[in-house]
Amino acid sequence: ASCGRAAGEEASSSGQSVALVTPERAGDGGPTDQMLAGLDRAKAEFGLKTRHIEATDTSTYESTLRNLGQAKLDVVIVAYTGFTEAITAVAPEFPDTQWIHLYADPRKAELSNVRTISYDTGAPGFLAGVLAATATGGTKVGFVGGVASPQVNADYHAFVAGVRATDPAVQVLGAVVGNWSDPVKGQQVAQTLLARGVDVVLSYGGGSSVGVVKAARQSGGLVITDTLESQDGADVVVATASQNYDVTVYQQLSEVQRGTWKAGHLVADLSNDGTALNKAELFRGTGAEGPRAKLPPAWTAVEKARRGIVDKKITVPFDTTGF
Amino acid sequence: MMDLLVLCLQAATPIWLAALGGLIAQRSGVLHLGLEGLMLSGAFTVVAVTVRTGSLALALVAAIGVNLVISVVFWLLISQLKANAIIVGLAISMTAAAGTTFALVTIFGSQAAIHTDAALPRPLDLTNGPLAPLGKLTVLTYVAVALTIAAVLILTRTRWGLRLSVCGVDEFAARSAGVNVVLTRLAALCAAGVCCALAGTELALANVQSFSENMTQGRGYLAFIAVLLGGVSPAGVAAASVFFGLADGIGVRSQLGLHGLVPVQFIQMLPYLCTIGAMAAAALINRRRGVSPPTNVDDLT
Amino acid sequence: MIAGRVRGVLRPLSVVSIAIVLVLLIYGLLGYSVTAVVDGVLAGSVTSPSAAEQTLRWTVPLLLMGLGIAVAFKAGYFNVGAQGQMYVGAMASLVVGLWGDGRAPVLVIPLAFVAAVLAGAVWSLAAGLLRLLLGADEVVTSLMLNFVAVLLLQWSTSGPLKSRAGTGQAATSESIDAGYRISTSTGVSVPIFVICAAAVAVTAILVNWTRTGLEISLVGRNPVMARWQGINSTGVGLVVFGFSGGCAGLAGAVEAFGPAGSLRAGFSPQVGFMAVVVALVGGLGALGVLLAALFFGALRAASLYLPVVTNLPQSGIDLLSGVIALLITATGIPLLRRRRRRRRAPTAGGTSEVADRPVARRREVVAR
Amino acid sequence: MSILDAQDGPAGARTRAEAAVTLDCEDLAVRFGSFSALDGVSASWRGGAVNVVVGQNGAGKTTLARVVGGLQEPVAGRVRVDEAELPWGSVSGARQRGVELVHQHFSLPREFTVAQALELFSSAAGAAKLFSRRALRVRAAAALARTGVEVDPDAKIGSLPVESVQALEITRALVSQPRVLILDEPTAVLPPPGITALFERVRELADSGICLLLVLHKLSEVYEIADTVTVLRDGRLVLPPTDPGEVSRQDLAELIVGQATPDPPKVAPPPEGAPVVLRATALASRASGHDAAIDLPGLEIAAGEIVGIAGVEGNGQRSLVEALIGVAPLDDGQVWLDGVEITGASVRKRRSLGLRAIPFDRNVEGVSRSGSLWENHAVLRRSTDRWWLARRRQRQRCRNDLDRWNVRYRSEQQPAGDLSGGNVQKLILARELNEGVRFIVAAHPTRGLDLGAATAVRSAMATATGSGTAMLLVSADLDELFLLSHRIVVLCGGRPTGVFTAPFDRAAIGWAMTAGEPS
Ligand SMILES: Nc1ncnc2c1ncn2[C@@H]1O[C@H](COP(=O)(O)OP(=O)(O)OP(=O)(O)O)[C@@H](O)[C@H]1O
Ligand SMILES: Nc1ncnc2c1ncn2[C@@H]1O[C@H](COP(=O)(O)OP(=O)(O)OP(=O)(O)O)[C@@H](O)[C@H]1O
Ligand SMILES: [Mg+2]
Ligand SMILES: [Mg+2]
Repeated sequence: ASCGRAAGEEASSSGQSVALVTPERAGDGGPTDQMLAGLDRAKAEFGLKTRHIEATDTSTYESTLRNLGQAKLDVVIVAYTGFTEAITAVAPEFPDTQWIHLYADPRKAELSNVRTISYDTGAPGFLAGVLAATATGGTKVGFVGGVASPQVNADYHAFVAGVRATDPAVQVLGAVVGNWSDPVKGQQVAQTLLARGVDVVLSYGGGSSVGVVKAARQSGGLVITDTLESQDGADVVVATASQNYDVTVYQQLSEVQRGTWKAGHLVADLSNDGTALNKAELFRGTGAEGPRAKLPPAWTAVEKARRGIVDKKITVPFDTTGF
Repeated sequence: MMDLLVLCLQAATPIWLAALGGLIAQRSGVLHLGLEGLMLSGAFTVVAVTVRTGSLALALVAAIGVNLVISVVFWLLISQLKANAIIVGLAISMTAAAGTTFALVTIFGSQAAIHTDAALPRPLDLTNGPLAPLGKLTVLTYVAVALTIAAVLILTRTRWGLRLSVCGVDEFAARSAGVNVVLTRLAALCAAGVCCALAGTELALANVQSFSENMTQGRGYLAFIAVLLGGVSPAGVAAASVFFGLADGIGVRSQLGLHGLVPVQFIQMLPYLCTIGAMAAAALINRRRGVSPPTNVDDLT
Repeated sequence: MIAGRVRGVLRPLSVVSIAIVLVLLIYGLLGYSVTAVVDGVLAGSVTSPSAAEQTLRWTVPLLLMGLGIAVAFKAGYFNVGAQGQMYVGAMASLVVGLWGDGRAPVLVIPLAFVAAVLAGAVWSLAAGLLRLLLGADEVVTSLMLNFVAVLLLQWSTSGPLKSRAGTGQAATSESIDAGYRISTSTGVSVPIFVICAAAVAVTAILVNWTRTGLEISLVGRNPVMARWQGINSTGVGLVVFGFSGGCAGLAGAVEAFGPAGSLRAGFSPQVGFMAVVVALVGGLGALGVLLAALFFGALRAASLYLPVVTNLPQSGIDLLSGVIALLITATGIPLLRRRRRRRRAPTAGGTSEVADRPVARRREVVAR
Repeated sequence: MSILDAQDGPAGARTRAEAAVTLDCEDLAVRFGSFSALDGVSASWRGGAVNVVVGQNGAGKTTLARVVGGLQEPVAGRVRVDEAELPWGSVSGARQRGVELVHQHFSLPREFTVAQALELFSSAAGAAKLFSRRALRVRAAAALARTGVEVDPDAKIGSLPVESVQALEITRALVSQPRVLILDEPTAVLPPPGITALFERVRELADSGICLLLVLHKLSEVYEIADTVTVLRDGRLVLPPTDPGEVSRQDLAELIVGQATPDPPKVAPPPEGAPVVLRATALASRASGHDAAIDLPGLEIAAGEIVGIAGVEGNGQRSLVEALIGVAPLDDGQVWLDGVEITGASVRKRRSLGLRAIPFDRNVEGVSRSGSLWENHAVLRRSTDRWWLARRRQRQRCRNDLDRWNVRYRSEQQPAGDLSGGNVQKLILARELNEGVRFIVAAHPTRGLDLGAATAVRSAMATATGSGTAMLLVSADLDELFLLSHRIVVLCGGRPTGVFTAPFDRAAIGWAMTAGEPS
């Protein structure tokens, strides 16, 4: 099998060892898969030894990072702010390891071997709101989140701001699935929204988004997801609102290779293509009638808003309170 | 209204089917905590086989076959090797979760969800009229209804049913009546395996037509709870499963309705609190009728 | 006697070996390196000080919760709500810890632990009272309270207790003042050992050396006889539910004040469930639970270490734990017993054919 | 009407000799661990006769019955019915060949209704066939009518009085037209009229050619009904099936016990001017299960006095006992123990004041079958006991008491369920008749006990009261009541219908027991 490589074989290859630690599982086409894509590209190019570790239990963060440090990995990439305490505790113990923290807050006291990268996540959500509000054939658009977490709350509020800024008459129906990997429940939640007249949905549901896409295919509707495009959703997924993690991971690793890598903080946003609302390349457009017709003007509106944000004429709200 | 009912039935069907399996097992005296795992293995097998062969019938046969094998292993462990049924049940759920994902990686190369075009037949085709939403129900919802009726008839109206039930309430009586308790449990576990294969099929093929890792997300444990909540009777189990479906449906609606008034977590708590309330109410009713609560772990160690 | 002891040790060892061989066989067939896995399991759980530290770190919650569960099971109460009880305990201790705000640790830490124990006990008694007063099945209610506690934790870590550090996008609580922590993030320290030793000792004494312990086991086995003997079953039930919830709450406080230092939504999602396995594998006795907790703690440490050194996907590693749990309670009776021994066999040793234990949750007598 | 008429149909006309069945056991051996419960038992019983098996508690009678019935797999030996060998350890195999076993500890599931239970034991073809509720009820009613048992087919087994359950056990055995019928201690739970009725039925069955095996304890019953008597001792056959006319009572007793039988207990004369230990006024309590509610104007028992309660089972005995023990609340009235009012006191309080109980069903109210002997013994808290449990001392205390009571046990750590019924009873006595005892409520204390054990129990109770303890003795055995009681109160419908003092008038008591009832 493709995955059947022995540890012994790897020891013979000379490249650096890199581990990616994510709290979410791979396979849902979401951020984790994007990071893996970047990792794979770097691996092919630089001959790295790579490993992906799923740390789905938040109480294992420290243990996992410590294990990696002890195994003398050269580079460890971790994702999301949940790792802040773990890195603070572990990174100083292993100064020879270079730690890259994606989707992190800037540190008050910087660590000499840690680079943090934050994403302006509100912007894609805002743009999705613009797209949805312009494209909708009715007066309702929807938001589906995975779990009610501060991060999802912030995305929701950005989406609502985008909708409001475009057309105050459009109403946003938002709900959470309660689970990052329950496509069946995701389908049910989306079905409820669609039955209430929603025709464009922003789905930030991780693995549950699969169900949202299915519901849209069944009942007619368009979906904006945070996942990689796939053939399966080609007829309803119009856009992906996401952080370009693959780009970041690849760039960071190439800096490590070139020796230009240094600790500190980096912001990825619309201006440097760190985040974006991307047009779905695969979109075939068999989804809802009304919205499809309005897509071209909608994309124009999105582009305008994008420039507004880059030029700081528009500020995207950041609000982690519940919705 | 009709929409809500259909949504609830859709949400309830997988739980319902698995709970019927749990009911049969519990009637024979086995607490079946492996429902979750069997549901997952059923879902995986059905999707994997349809992806590879395109044949729904073949997939269903394969899913049932796989679940029968697991059920026989369950039986061997608890009856021949005297392992603890609760631990083996939990372990089957753990192993199935890991095993299906591992198989996903090994066979399909990644952990990503696998999609299939196979769809379950939807027997009612009411394109118009107030009953139109019923057309969304798959054949397995009707199977669940039929199995419930069959279970009522078999359990209370045939000697088979009596012989099955006596194994759960009084083993000594069962043996005195010449019932082979061990083999009865094998049969019951196999029946539970088949029910779970159907439950997994409904889960994977009804709407999402895909398998993604650990997609049961605790529905098997809910099915186990439904057996207890339903007082280990077919009608009660059906009612409890529909109640869980309803809780799902109402949960989403109240999220939209109570938007911004109450933190969403408190809305999400409602189904669980309602279940506790229902259990307490059932206990009160049972107490009125003089039925004593069945609980003990004396024989666990 | 001694032969029995030896068998008592050999049996789980052989079962674990069988499970490992079985899973290794699968790995081998799929082309993974078997030696790397074996090395990884040992290196991750026992062979180095840091590995042993990891083993202990994961033993602690399993042990504390397993002890409480064992006592509840012994009394015939199937309290499966340890997960939720741990969460509310952790939240209660965290609230006290944050309230502490520079006050003397000798005041704050004990107060936090008392709060955690009380909160866990109250959460457990919610299910317990429904059971004792109304007869509502505690499996259902305690499991449902788990879900409620999960959501409460989710709400508090993304609401009132949420960390204000940074942009606050993670569902993480404020951190406890470093002065209050009872261990570093390794989760191994003298205070934690003392707490565990005390918990084992208290449980052992309660179960074996007190009249309440005797009453607990008799109420669980035969409630009617207990009533005729004047045992206050409701009182015993309250003690048992309170004790098991308190233990789980304590585990939550140890987590908050020990390795974690703050709480994150949905932390340790499997530990309540594994603690049930630990309690049952440990034979519901204090020492048995200690050994079982060490074993499953080591397994957890190993499975966290394996992905660092092998290419196995996480699911492949989980498979190993699953298969071990599957086999761990099997007794070594040969699979194929000769059903029809030769007639007039000169030697003996037969028991009745269907001597298997009833597996249902039934008391030895049905309460009247 | 003969019970078998309806079942045998034309075959009912066959003569005794033609129909007679034989049951042969050859070299049966059963072992539990290293313990031999049966050892080389060979015997042959013929149909058409009432074959009685006797033996001490733990002699192996139940084990023998279970081997024949297929519930217990022997390690060696064979069982044949009419030359056809029975498969080992298969109940269905034995039942197919016409062997039915009626257990002393009933085998009808308490959760089932009468009709369901009878259907469960039916061996007719068509187990998968649907039946209607009515058909089930009609079938059950027919079976009940044939055996003359009057119970509601829809009643739950658990709600029926013991007598009815006993009768139902026989009904369910007869439904499948047995050729070999084994009744394990069927008389133990029956009151005298019930025993008479049972023996009539047994006689009829034997006359129809069935091979009947009856396990009994009381010699008077043996001589009343037996055509052959077989004696087991310590798992061995010490008397092959023999006409009881050929063995004297004395010899039979010695064969059973293995030595001369002990003398019956000497009960001290009723105390004069002794202080009243138990006083109750205007007792009224609700019905307990299927037992009648009680309505008792007053009751006084003095130190050293034994008051017997006679009555047909179900006439308030259980309600009275439960009210005195404190496990069921009183509706009205007051109770004092040694002058201390205990009307609303908890069971624990009562026990600490010296109230002790020998419960109705030792396996339900008496012991935890899976608990060890010492735990079952230590559960009764003594005045010297503190909150901790001195295990070593408790175990020592348990061993001492068990040895003093001649309990047959291997270790104080073995589960109580391993003991034979008689030994369980002695365990309970050893626990209850101990320091601090002031008042004993004894319900059927010798039920199911063998000669020696019963005598020992009675002697112990007599000794206990001799030293100033008061006792309330509930028994279905009039001989026992006459032997021990100073006074006898007859309960009928929960009311006292007569109070008698020694010498007792059997006829008058018998009349009082049925007074107030229409028949
Ligand atoms: N399952 C068992 N395990 C161990 N010992 C047993 C078991 N069943 C019975 N025995 C023992 O075998 C012996 C014979 O028991 P059995 O029940 O046959 O006696 P019995 O003659 O029926 O006595 P009783 O007069 O009290 O009814 C007893 O000493 C009993 O303790
Ligand atoms: N209530 C019960 N539930 C389950 N098994 C029982 C029960 N009572 C008895 N047994 C079984 O029957 C075996 C023999 O015990 P039993 O009580 O019949 O002894 P016994 O000697 O026949 O009693 P007795 O002296 O009252 O006749 C026990 O070892 C046990 O396995
Ligand atoms: Mg017996
Ligand atoms: Mg007996």
